[in-house]
This record gives sequence, structure tokens and C-alpha cells, in this order.
Amino acid sequence: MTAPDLFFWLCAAVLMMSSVFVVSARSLVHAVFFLILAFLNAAGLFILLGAEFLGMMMLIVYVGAVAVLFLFVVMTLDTGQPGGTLRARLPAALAAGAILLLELAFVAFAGGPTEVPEPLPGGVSNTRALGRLIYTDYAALFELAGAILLVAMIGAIVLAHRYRPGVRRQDPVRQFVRQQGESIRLEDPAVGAGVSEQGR
Amino acid sequence: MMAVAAVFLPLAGAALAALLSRRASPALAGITTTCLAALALAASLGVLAGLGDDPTRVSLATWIAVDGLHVDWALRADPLSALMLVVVNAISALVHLYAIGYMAEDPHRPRFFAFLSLFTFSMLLLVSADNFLQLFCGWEGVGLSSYLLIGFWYERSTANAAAIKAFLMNRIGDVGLVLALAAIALTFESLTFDAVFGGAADAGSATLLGLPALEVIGVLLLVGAMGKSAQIGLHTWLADAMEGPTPVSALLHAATMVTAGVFLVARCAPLYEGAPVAMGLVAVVGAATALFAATIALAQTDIKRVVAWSTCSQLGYMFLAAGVAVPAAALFHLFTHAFFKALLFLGAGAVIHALAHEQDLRRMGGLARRMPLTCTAMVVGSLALSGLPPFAGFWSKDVILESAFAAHGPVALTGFWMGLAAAFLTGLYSWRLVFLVFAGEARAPARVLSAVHEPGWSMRFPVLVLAAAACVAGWWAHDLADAGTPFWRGLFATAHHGDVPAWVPIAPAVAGAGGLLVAWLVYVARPELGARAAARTAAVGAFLAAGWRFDALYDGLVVRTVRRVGSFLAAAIDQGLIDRRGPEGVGRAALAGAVRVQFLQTGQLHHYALVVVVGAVLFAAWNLLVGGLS
Amino acid sequence: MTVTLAHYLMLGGAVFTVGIIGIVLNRRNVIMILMAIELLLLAVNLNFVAFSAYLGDPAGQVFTLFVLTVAAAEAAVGLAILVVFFRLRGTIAVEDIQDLKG
Amino acid sequence: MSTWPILSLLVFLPVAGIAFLALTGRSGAENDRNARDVTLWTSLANLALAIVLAARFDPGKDGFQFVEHAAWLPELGVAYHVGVDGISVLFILLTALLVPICIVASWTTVVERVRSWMVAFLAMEALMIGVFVARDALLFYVFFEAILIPMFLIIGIWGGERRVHAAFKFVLYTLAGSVLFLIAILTLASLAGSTDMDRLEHTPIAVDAQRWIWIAMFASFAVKVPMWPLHTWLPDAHVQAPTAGSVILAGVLLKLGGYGFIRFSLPMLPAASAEFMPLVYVLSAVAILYTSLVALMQRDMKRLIAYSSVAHMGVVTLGLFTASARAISGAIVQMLSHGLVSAALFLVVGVVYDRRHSREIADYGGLVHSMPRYAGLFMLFALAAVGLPATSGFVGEFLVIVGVFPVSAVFAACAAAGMVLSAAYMLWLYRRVVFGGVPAGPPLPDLDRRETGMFLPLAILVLWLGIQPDFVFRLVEGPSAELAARLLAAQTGGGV
Amino acid sequence: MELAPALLGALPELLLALGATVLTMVGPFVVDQRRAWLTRAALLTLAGALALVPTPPDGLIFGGLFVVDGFGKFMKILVLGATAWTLLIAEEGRQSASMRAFEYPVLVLFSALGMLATVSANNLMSLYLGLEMMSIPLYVLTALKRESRHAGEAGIKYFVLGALASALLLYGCALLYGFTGTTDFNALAVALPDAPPLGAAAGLVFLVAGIAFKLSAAPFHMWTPDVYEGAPTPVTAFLAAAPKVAAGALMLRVLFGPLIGLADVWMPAIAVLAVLSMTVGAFGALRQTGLKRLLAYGTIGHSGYIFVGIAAGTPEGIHGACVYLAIYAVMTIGAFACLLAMHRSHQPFEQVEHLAGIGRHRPMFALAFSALLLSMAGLPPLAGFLAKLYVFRAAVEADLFWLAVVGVLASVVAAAYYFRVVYVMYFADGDEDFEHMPGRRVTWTVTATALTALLFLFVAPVVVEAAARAAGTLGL
Repeated sequence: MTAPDLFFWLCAAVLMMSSVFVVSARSLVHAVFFLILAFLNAAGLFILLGAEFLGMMMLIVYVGAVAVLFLFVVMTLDTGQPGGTLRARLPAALAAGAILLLELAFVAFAGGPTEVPEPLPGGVSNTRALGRLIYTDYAALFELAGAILLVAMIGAIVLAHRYRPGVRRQDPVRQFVRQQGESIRLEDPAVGAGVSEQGR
Repeated sequence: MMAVAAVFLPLAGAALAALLSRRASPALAGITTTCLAALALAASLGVLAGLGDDPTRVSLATWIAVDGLHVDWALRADPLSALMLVVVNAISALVHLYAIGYMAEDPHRPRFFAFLSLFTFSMLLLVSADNFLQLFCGWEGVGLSSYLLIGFWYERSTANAAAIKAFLMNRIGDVGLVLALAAIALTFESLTFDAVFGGAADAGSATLLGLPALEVIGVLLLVGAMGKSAQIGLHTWLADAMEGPTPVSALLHAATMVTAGVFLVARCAPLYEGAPVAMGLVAVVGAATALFAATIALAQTDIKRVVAWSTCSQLGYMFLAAGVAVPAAALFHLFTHAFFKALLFLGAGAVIHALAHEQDLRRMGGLARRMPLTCTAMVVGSLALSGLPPFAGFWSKDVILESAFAAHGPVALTGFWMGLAAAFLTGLYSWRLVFLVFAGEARAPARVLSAVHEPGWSMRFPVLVLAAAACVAGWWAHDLADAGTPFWRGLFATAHHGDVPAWVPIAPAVAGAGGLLVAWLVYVARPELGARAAARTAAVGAFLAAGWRFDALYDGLVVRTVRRVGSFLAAAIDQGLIDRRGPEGVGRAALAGAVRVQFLQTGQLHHYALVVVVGAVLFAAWNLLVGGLS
Repeated sequence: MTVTLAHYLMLGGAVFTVGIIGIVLNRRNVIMILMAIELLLLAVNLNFVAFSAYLGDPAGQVFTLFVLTVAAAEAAVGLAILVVFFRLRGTIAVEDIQDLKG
Repeated sequence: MSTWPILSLLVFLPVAGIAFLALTGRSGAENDRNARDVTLWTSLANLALAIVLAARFDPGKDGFQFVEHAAWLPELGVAYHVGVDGISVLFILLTALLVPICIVASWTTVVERVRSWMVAFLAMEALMIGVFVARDALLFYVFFEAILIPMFLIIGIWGGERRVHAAFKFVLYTLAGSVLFLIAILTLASLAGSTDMDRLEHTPIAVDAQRWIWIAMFASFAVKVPMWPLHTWLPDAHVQAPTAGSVILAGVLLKLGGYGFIRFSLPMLPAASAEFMPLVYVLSAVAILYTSLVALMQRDMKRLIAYSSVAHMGVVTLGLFTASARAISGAIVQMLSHGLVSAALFLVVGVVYDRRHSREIADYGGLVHSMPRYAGLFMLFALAAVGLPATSGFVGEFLVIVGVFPVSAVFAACAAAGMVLSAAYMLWLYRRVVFGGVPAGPPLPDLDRRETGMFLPLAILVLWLGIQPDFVFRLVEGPSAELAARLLAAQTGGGV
Repeated sequence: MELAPALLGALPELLLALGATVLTMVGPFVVDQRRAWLTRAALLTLAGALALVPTPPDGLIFGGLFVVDGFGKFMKILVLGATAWTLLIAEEGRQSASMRAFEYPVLVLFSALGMLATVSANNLMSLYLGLEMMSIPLYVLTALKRESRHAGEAGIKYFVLGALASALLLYGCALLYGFTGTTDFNALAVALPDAPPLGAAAGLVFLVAGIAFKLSAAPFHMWTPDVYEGAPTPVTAFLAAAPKVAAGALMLRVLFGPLIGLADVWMPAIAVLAVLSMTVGAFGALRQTGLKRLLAYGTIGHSGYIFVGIAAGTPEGIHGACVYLAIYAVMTIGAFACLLAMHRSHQPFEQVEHLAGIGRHRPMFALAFSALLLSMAGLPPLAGFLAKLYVFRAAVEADLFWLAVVGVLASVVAAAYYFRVVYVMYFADGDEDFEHMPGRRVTWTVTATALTALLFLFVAPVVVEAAARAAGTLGL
């Protein structure tokens, strides 16, 4: 057993365990942390497979952004911990899971490429190779992926953004069209009368 | 032209009575139809007089012409149809006349006369038909008119029931007739008489359903004839038909309609010649009916029912005659019987009319002095019926029994003895009736008795005419009995019977006279003897009075079964099984299926996910198997 | 025991199965379900990268990159929907989401 | 041969009537009257057109006449192809006659949503005539099935208490049969490459395929006819339908099943038809005997007549599947006769229903006292239903018996036995409703002029068909001889 | 690679992307009263894209990531038309504040962009990204009505199940990629028959399952009724029309393109999906009282009929499915326009019984709605009949008689519930308190779609011909 193999087994074992804990943890916060652990190990496996760029991306995007987003939401939404038993669904779910696993195992051993992994195709670094592909062959899709992120952003904003009547908000239109004359109002209050709110 | 007039004038009468008389006075309907009937009688006499050697045929229009089967509306004039035209029109005219008086108080007279004329027309259509289909048309028309006339007093539920019963019984016979028609069409590829009878000689070897075709046709025709002529088995409607007004009984159920069966058998004599078995069957049915009906007549208490059963019995004679290959004799008896039986009915009608619609013999008696004319007529009629010379019945009945004896077959001989026994019974029951009505003490209530009177002119005249006919018709027309006489113009084959012993010709008359004597003894001379005999045979009497319990048998066996099966089918099978398990069941099952589909749709997210996953997993498992195998 | 492609695929399959079971069995919290979905995508990515490596074809890694992007986008949208729902109902327990059914 | 498209006119004239109705107002007495007038005149114009068609039709010629052909869906082999032979002409006449009678029958009785009612009837007329002129299988199917929609509304909106149930049962039951017919058409089209009926008739089809196609078609037509045991929708539909709905249902819709047999099963699938003949015979015989017995037990007048329809149509199917021109023409005449007679009988029931609002036989009796004219007409139609000679009912029934007799005396006897049973239930019905003592309550008035007017043409035709059916035979003899020949060839050649 | 032809080939998509982006930027600066202008601009963009669809020459663009062909153009026209039409009528259902957000048309535009990408995808990656581009805005739109409990719930369900389906689809993509070494459709078509059967079959299954989810085919249909009911009606209308066309087009392109070599494997599987969908669609709706739920089950059934055509695996099948998709889109838009057209007691129609008595008081509306519903039921002579005719014809010609028979019988059951709605409109009694919604657009839509349903037989040759030409270009 070579060192890379050992690394694989280590990462695989931790990945499996943390996956199971993600779905079975009692506490949401724990679940998020196990998710992060799973991501970390997956990143390790990616690197093992020669996909360093993706491994890094996993760390940055997932651990750094997505997982933190989850944590943020978990903390924000004060959800209770309703217990509950797994009634009739358990056997069906486990059976379905078992069959699925069996099927995937069949598929896994169905054949396919068997050569030893070639970490760096053509002697070019992984990142560079990916970069070339993304900005040439797959440029259109790259743009599309960008658009998807934009849409997700718009969507998240339009959903989660709350309009609160009591809060003063910036009104960009008003700010643009505002003239000097509207901004400054000279008042000449009578003595003792004070300034009244008028003209708004 | 004469034939057309003879047939269609009554139809015109019916139409006039139905359409015009509603607006004019009701009496007008009777007079109009009677006049038209009389004209028709004249026309039919003209037809009779104008008969040539060959049958003449008046084609009116095409009826059905499809695929080689060609049927016309056509009238046929040959000795048989001419004779029947005369008989029918004569009796019809007399009955119309009689009915003017008899129905004088009925508010629905126009309808009555319309029906009566409609009946006449149907009967004429029947007898003047040139083909089987038109015959059947008249045949059914007769059945319909009978239904309408029996049920004329529609408020009486017994009348309605009797009408339906008559129609249905007739229809059962009609099934046989229709099938016979189909068989004829199949065998001869035609339905016209000339073609069929012309081909009958060659059809002897034809088969149908593996049997000789002519035999099959003969039996099927017999079934039809039995229904119409109330032969044993299909006879129960005739007695019930007495629910109709008496003129109806006289016209339909004595003189004309019921003889349609005899007419049919006689008409088809050429077919029966090639069908000995069927012919034997005709004889058996006839003889059995003759004897059977006579026994029943003996025990009836209703005056009209006695006459009705006697009609049934006499029709049996006619069948017997046709069955022993002497259709001419059958027609001769038909001819004489029409007169004296109509006479008896009209006489009975006069009695009933006089007694304020009393029909029970046990409440009559002693009317001879009060209604001498009617009494005389009834006596004449009874003399004719019981076959005493020289009255009409003697001649015809004598020929029939003589022919039966001469035919020598075992069937024919049995028929002869049964006929003879029936002749004795005929004498007995017909004189029983006369004695109970006219002799002895008056048993009717005084209030009724005081109003008893002879009928009016319009009722009296037909009775007198018929009485005269009952006296002389037999002697005058005895040529009819012999198929070889010029009248028939060779229509029927002459039967070659051997000589008969001298006692045979007088036997019927002796038997009839014997009946008369016994009746006199029992009902007039020694009534207490009769009473004692009746008491001792009460069970038999009741059995006979109930018509051998045929009604009860049919009621239990057929009617109730049909009803039980019908209600079972309607409730249990149709609504219960076919509908509830069929469309309704499918509908319910579909709704249940909907519940099942909705059951999955719990609203729970993880259930949905589970379904999706299970779906994908099963989909994959199946596909992997397929993919793995292929 | 030498590690082969099949091992990676088995691992991916196992993680995928765990994620699926997590979705189906979870009744506590929708966030857990979102995390399970992340696990599913992770498993898929593992497969892609493994295939990519063994095929010597970087296209698989490109695909993974896109999946990562989309996963992030999905997570954002999913959490936003969750927040909306929570604000209205005060709960995100899976069992409470069943107004719509039948 | 005329050059103007008389058949399309026949189909689209009612559509034009509908368009015209759309111009009239929605409600109000004035608008209702206008709607009635428009519809009546439209349908009468169509009747006149149908008579012109019949007059110009040349029975001496073979094949179809007044043919119109226009491409439609060429890729499927579907075209707008219409044409008539003698059989179609008769059914078109029947339809065109019954629709105005229905309008007259509903003149005073339909007071709600008059305009919709009229639209529904004109739509029905267009579709029914469409079925009878279609020479393309798909076109036929479109007309055939579209009829369900207006009929659904007619039963559902203007029907009796359980109208909804009946309407659904009617639509779904017949639809379930029809859809299989669609599969059959598609199969035929895939075999022949076209849905043109002329072409389908001349496409030889393997016996094995014929068998399945026949069954699919049978499912549709047997429900429509209806044959036992697929008949249970009929009593419900009839009982709940308004009078005019029952008239059109019994008068024309039931004929569509028989017409389908004539146009599809028999000419296109002769071998299968010959093979399944015993099945049809048995079902028909059961229909005749069984439904007659069931009819005998009914307490509801319309139910009774509905069951009698099943029995009468049993005679039709018996005749259609007999390789004899006599039987087939007899069956066609029987269909026409049934169209007239059952329509008339439902009108007869409708007349007293309008007066007393009950269909229970027990609620009536002694009608002859106050309604002699009614009693007379009722008697005529009852007798025609019974099959009395000289009425239309006899001719067809007799020819069927004559035609069937050589094939099977037993089934001929069954048909003949139906005569007895039909007499039993019809006369019993007649006796209980028309005869008997006068019931309590005010006497019902006799037929008025409108009602007499709607019965008169039917009465005349019933008698005319009974006494002078010659013109019918001239029209149907050719086509039915051809059908018989096909069936006979299949029977002898098909080794049945 | 040559950029110019690629950009030319993607003109409609580019226009949409441009329009969406510009609207995103302009949107915040438009005051509430002027928001309608945004919708108009979006409609204009869609119309422009629609007009540009036929212009590009056929061929592969962006290095084979996408393909421009007749099939794609046909489907794009359907997708864009349906999107524009549903956006048009949506205006009248968007009263609440959250629904009036300027993002609404933007999201619709982005979703449409995703659909176009999906329709013309020629690579597994394009396929995936296109689908996600289409779906993510849909998730958002579903939950957009923030004040509605049901909308939120529908959003969660749609999102979770959609993500699950995406994961399944991705797993399938991974397997296909792994066992063939390519994600390009053309290359896949060449490589797949040689791939290990187990792996290819598994990849196929998960891929098809993922697409079937978007099509609401049973057993991946579970989200449909809940989401249809919960989402705001304008969104449901959009959801029911355009994405279905896109998913159907994708299904056709995938099965008859790269996966055609596995036809023996997928044909029976698709047939099973068809049977399940038709059955669930027919029975599920029988007892529904909610109109939108009823239409949802109707959609499930319709996807089953589309699958009948696909299961035939023949050019006739593609043709049938194309015809079906076109007719389905129009009928669905019409039906939802009917839901938007009237109010009763200030509530939109959501329950079947709300329609009681409308046949008496609004006969023309009832007629139009009935025509649309019965058309969906497949009754001749209405449009839906022809749709079913063509798929059944394909099944019959492929000797799938049993499938055709199941299909027609399911259509009878389905007819039961469509007829039930008609029955409520015409037979049941109700008080007259309908309010006609202001707005010509919905009225116009209802009229146009109902006329299409009623008179379709007259225009059928045109549609059928167009579908035939489209189907002809889908590579086999």
C-alpha cells in the first residue's frame, strides 16, 4: 500500500463518517461542521487525483462561502429541535438506499478507464489546463454559469430582502433627480414657533 | 274490381266511423258501417258469381322487393277466398246490424263500429291474400282488432287482461307462422301462393334443418293456426275473450277470426299433401280439441263461455277434417258453423241484453214464454250444433266423421271415435244450455224479469236470417263437402276413401240425439237426478269448469316464471350485476384509484423525495437488468 | 489494496446514498436537507474528478467547476426561500410544511 | 350529378344557424322566440335540402355520389372526403326529419336557456349528418365522438333529477368504447397508409389483424347500439334526458352504432366479421330475450321504452351480421323504423310528462277518456314497436328473420320470440297508461295542434314504410347486396 | 473557434441576456407606477428574440456546445411564445407588492434564456447549465409572493425536489461522461453503443429521471400538484407552459440524439413512465376540488401522452410529441388565462365549485373554458384530439398497441374530471357575483386560445407541417 493509497483510505473514511454525521447530527451547528469536514476531505481527494485547482476551489468556495452561509442561516433562524421517530419510512428509505448503493456499486465495477491516474495531462499544470479550457472551449458555458450566479443573487435578494416601512431607505431615483433647490429650504421661523414638518 | 270493393269497403267504413262520426251523431257510425258492410257483401257475392276456372289476381302495389324476394299487395279470387269473402261479409253485415241495437246505449259506438269494420277488413285481407305475407298481415290485423274489441270496455280490468291474453296467445302462434314464412321463403324463394303451391310437388325431397322441408313448414304453420283457432294448448284465450261485447263474440270468436286457422290449413293443403306427419298432427290436435273443449263446455255456468267452448270444440272438428285430407269438408263445416254459431251467440246476446247483462246460467230459466222468438232461434241453433238432421251441423259434421272413419289410419280412426264422443257431449251441453235458459222456473230477480223483452228490430232481423241459414245451409250447400264438385274447380285434391259401413253416417246424429235426451232427462224431466249426479262428481265438475286447469297451469308455469325471471333479470342481473359491477363499478373503482393516488400526495416533503428516489431506483434496477442482459 | 477508479466511484456512490437517505429520512429541518443536497453534489463532483483523472481529460474537471458554481447558486437561492418561509411560519421543520397536499 | 356541394351544405347549414343564433340576445321572451324561430327554420331548410338530396340521388349507380374531396392532413392520409350512398341518404333524411320535430317538441317545454338548447340541437344535427356523409375514417370519428359534447349538455342541463349521473355515465361509457375505435382507425391507417374509407375497404388485411381491429371497433359500436351487456347506460340516459333529447338519442344516436358496423366492421373486416358472427348472434339473441323480459318489469315509461330499444336493436345486429342482402336490408329498415317509432314513443311519453310531470306508469290510467287522439297515436306507435304488419316495424323484422333462418333457425326463432315479448310489454304498458279507470285529478287535455303536428309526420312515415317501403329498398339493396357478398366471400373463403 | 458565426447563431439568446441584464440595471430606478413599462420592455425583448429565432443558419456553434437546427428553432418559438404570452397575462394577476417587484420580468427573461440554452444544448454541460438557468428563476418565482404561506411552501418543495432531481441528473451525466470519455452529444452517440452496458444504462436512467422531473412525469411528478397550487397563478401559468416545452424538447433531443444507440433500453422504460404518468394524471385529478391542482394532474397526464410518442422511438413519435407540445402549450396558457380572467367575491377562482352558475351568467366565458378543458381531454373536434391522435398514431405504427390502449383508456378517465368542471359551469347553480377582471389581455388570450381549440382542425395542417419539418431535423 503506497502513501497515496493510504491518503485515499484516510480521506475516504473521514468523508464517509462525516457524511453520515451530517445527516444524522442532532444539532444543526454540528451538522454544518461535519459538512465542512466532508468538504475538506473531498478537497484532499481532489488534490490526490491531480485536480489541485478544484481542491482549492472546494476550500475557498465551499468551506469559505457556502458552509459559512449555512452557518449564518442556522444561527439566524432560531429553529427548535423537534425530535420525532422514524416511523414507517425507515425501512423503505433504507431499502431504497441499499438498492441504490448496490446499483452504484455495480456501475462502479462496470468497467471504464483503468489506467493509473495521469495527474497532469500534457505536462501543463492543472490550473493552467483548466483555465485554457474554460476561457476557450467552454467560454460560452462559463458566461452562462456567471449568469446563473447573477440570477441566484437577484433571486436571493428579491426573496430575502425585506421592505420595512419604518426604515429610511435610499431612493436612488430621488437622489438622482434631486435639485439643489429641493435640498435646501430656508425657513424663517417666528420666534417661539419652531420649525414645522411641512412640504415633504 | 269487385274483389277490391269487397275487401276495402269495410276499411272505408272503419275510417269513416273513426273520423266522421265524432262530429256527427253516434248512430250514424253504425248505419254507415252497416251499409258499407252490406255493399261489401254484395260485392263478394259478385266475386263468387264471377269466378272463372283459374284463380284471378288483382295486383295493387309492390310491397317488398329485395334480393329476389318479391311480395305484392294483391287480391286473389278463387273458390276458397270467394267463399270466405262471402261468409265473412255476410256475418259481418249481420253483426253490424245487430250491434246497432245491441250497443244502442254505449257512448263509444263510433269506436266500436270502427273496430268492427277494421276487423272485417283485416279478415278479408287475410282470406283474399295472394301471398303468405299479406295473409300474415291480415292475420295480425285480425289479432289486433280482436285485442281492441275484447278490450272495448277498457275500464274493466278483466276485459283488458283478456284482450292482452288473446293477443299474446295469438302471437305465440304467430311465431310459428313467421318461422313458417321464413321456411317457405327459403324453400321456395317466393311467398306467393301460386309459386309455392306450384313448387310443392317438387319440394318433396327438400330438407330443412335436416328434416323434410314440407314437414317442418307444415308443423310451423300448424302452430300458427292453433293459436288463431284456439286449438288445445293455445286455447285458453278464447273463453276469456267473451269479455268483449256479444256481437264481437259472434263475429270474431265464432264465425270468422277463429276459423282463420282452418282457412290457413286448408289454403296450404297442397303443402300438407307432401307432409303426412304434419297432417297427422293436425288431425290429432283437432280431435283432441274437439273432445277436450266439449267436456269443458259441459261444466260452464256462463252462457257465453258454453258457446265459446263449443266453438273451440267445433274448430277441432274442422282441424280433424283437414287432418284427414278432406279440407273441403273442413271448409263446409266452417261455412255451416259460421251461421249457426253466430246465431247462438246473437241469441245468447239477446238473452243477456234482456236480463240486464246477466250471463250466469244459474240465474236464468223460464224465458221461453217471455222470449219465444229468441227461444226458437236458440233451439234451431242448438239443433244445428248437435248435428241433428236436417239442420246445418248435421251435414257437415257427418261428412267429417265419415271421412275420418274412411281414412282408415289409426290416427284417423281414433279421431273418429273421439269426434263421436264429442258429438254426444255436444248434444248434451248445447241442450243443457237451452233447458237451463228457457225451461223450468225463472231464477232471475223479479225486477229484472219484469223488464225482459224481445230485442228490437235491428237485433231481431239478423237472428232470423241466421236461423233460416242454420236450417237450410247444410242441405243447400252440401256440395261444398266434396272437393270434386265444380265449385272447388279442382282446388283440392280429392281424397279417395273407401266405402264405410252404413252405421257410420248416422252415428253422429244418433250421438247428438243421445246427448239431447240425456240433457232433457237431467235438466227437465228429472232435475233432482242431475243435481245428485252433479254433487257426486263435484270434483270432476270443478276440474272441467276450470278448463282442465290449463289457466292455472299456464299461470304458474309460464306467466309467473316469466315474471319471476323478468324481475330477477331486471333487479339482480341488469341493475345488480351488469350495471353495478360494470359501469358503476368501474366508476367507483376509478374513484378508489383516485384515493390511492392522492394517498401518496401527503404534502410531506420527505415522502415526495422518497417516491422520487424509489422511482429512480426501481427505474434503474429494471433498466440495469434490461441493459445488463442486452 | 491498490486504489482504482472503482474505489473512487464506490466512495462517490456511498456519499450519494448517504445524502439521499438523509433527505428522505430527515424530518427535523429543511436546512439539513439542503446540506444533504450539498453532499449529493459533492459525491457527483468526486465522480467527475475521478473520471476526469482516469480518462486524462480535463473536461470532467470543467464540469465539476460548473457544478460547484451552480451548487453555490442553488444554496443561496434555497436558503433565501427558507428564510422567507421561516419569516412567515416561524418554523422550518419538515413536518410543518404540509399545507399543500392531496 | 350536381356541382354544388350539397353535402357540405347539409353539414354546415346548421352551423350557420348557430352563428345566426349567436346574434340573438341571451334571454327574455322575445329573444327566446327568435331563437326558436331561427332554429326551426334552419332545421326545416336542412330537411328540404335532405329531400332534394334524396330526390337527386340516383339509386341505379354504384358507389358514392355527391362526392367532395379536399386535402386536409396529407401526412396522415386524412382528407375531407364526403359522399353518400343509399344507406347514408336514408339516415340523413331521418336525422333531418327528427331535428325539427325535436324543436317543435321542446317549443313550450324548454323555457330555460333556450338559446343554448337550440345551439346544442343544431350542433347535434350538423355532427350527425357529418357522420352519415363522412367518407374518411378520421372525419367520421371526429363527428362520431364530438356528438357526445352537445348530448352531455342536453342531458345534463335540461334533464331530470339524476341528470348529472346519467350524463356522466352516458359520456364516459360511450367515450370508453369510442377511443378504442380510434386505435382501430389508426391501425387501419397504418396498414393502408390512408384513412380514406374507399381505400380501406379495398385494403386486404390479414385475418389476425382483422380480429383485433374488429374487437376494438366492436367495443365502440356495441356500446353505441347498444348491445347486451353494454346497454346499461341507455336506460339511465333516456330516463334523465329531456323529451327531445331522448328522441334524438333513440332516433339517431343509437343508429350510429349500426351505421358503424355497416361502414367499418362489415366491409373492411369481413373475415373477422364472419368469424365473430356467433358472438354477435348470441349477444343479439340475449339482447332480444333478456331486455324484453327486463322491460316487462319496468315501472318507468321511459325506462321501458329504453329497454325495448335494446331489444329492437338486437334484431338489427342480428341482421347486419348475416351474409344475406335480405337480412342486411332488413336490419337497415329496422333501424329506420326504430328511429321513427322509438322517437315517437318518447314523444308520446313526453306529452303526458308535460301534463303531469311523472313518468311512473302507476300514475297514469284511463287516458283514453280525455285524450282519444293521443290514445290513437300511441296505439299506432305501440303496434309499430310490436312489429305489426303494415307498420314499419314489421318489414325489417321479417326480413331479418327470413335472412337469418337459413343460417340458424334457433336465432331466427329468438328474433321471432321477441315479437311475443315485445307485444307483452308494449300492450301491458298501453293498457296501464291508456286504458283502465279514470284516475283522480283533473282530466288531461288532449293533444293540441302543435303536438299533433309533430306526431303526424312520424305516423305517416311509420305507415308508409310499412305499406310502401319500396323506395327504401331501392336505396339500400345495392349496398347491402355488396356487403352480403363480401361477408359471404369471407365466410366461404375464410374457412370459418 | 470562429466567434462571429457563434454569436450570430446565438442571436436570440444574446438578445435575451442583454435585455435581462439591462432590465436588472434599470429596474431599481423605475418607480412603482411605471413598473408596467418594465414588463413591456421584457415583452419587447422576447418578441425580438422570437423574431430572431429563424435567422441563424443551422449548424453547431460555440465549438459544438450548442446546436442550431430546425427542431431547436421550432421549440424556441414555442418556448419564447409561451413565455411572452404568460408574461403578458401575468400582469393582471400581479397585484400584491411582492409580486409587483421589478425582478419578476427579469427572472422570467433569465429563465427563458435557460430554456433556449436547454433546447439547443449539444453537450451534457450545456444541458445541465441550461436546465439550472431555467430552474433557479422558477424556484424564486414560485416563492416570490412572500406574504403567502402556500407560495413559500411550494417554493421549498419545488426547490428541494428540483435540487434532488438535478443531483440525479448530474450523477447520470457523470456516469455517461465516465464511461464514454466525452460530454459532447455527437461523440456520445458514437461512443455509447460501445460503452459498458451497465454504466451507460445507469447513466441513461439518472439523466432521463432528471429530465422527467422537469416534465412532471410520474413517478417524478410529486412536486407538481403542490407547486401548481401554491405558486401564484401567473407563475403557475408560466411554469406549466414554457418549461414543459423546453424539458420535452430536451428529452427528445437527448433520447434521439446521443442516447439513440440505447433505444432498446430506454424505449420500454419510457413506455412505463408514460403509463405511470397517464394513470397518475387521470386518477389523481378525479377527486380534486382545486382548479390548479386539477390542472396539475392534467399536466402529469399530458407528459404521459408526450412519452407515448417518444416511446414509439420513430420519426412519427418525434412528430407526435412535437405536435403535442405545441398544442399543450397553447391549451395550458388558455386554461390559466381563464383562471386569471374572473374573480368571484374578490377572490380568484381556485376551487372548482367557484365556477358554479357561470355558464348561465357568462356564457361566452364558460364556452371558452369548456372548449379548452375538453380540448385537453382530447375530444374531437378540438385541438387536443389532434395532439393525442398523433402520439397514438406513432404508438400504433410502432406496434405499441397496448400503450395506445392504456393511453386512450386513461384519456377516458381524464375526460371524467374535465367534464366535471364543465358540469359545474353549466349544470350547477350559483349566484351571480362574478366580476370581470379589467384587462383586455386576458380576455384576448382566452378568446384566442379557445378559438384555437375550437377551430384547430382548420389550422391543423400548418402546425402539423411545421412540427413535421422540425421533427425531421432531429438527428436519427
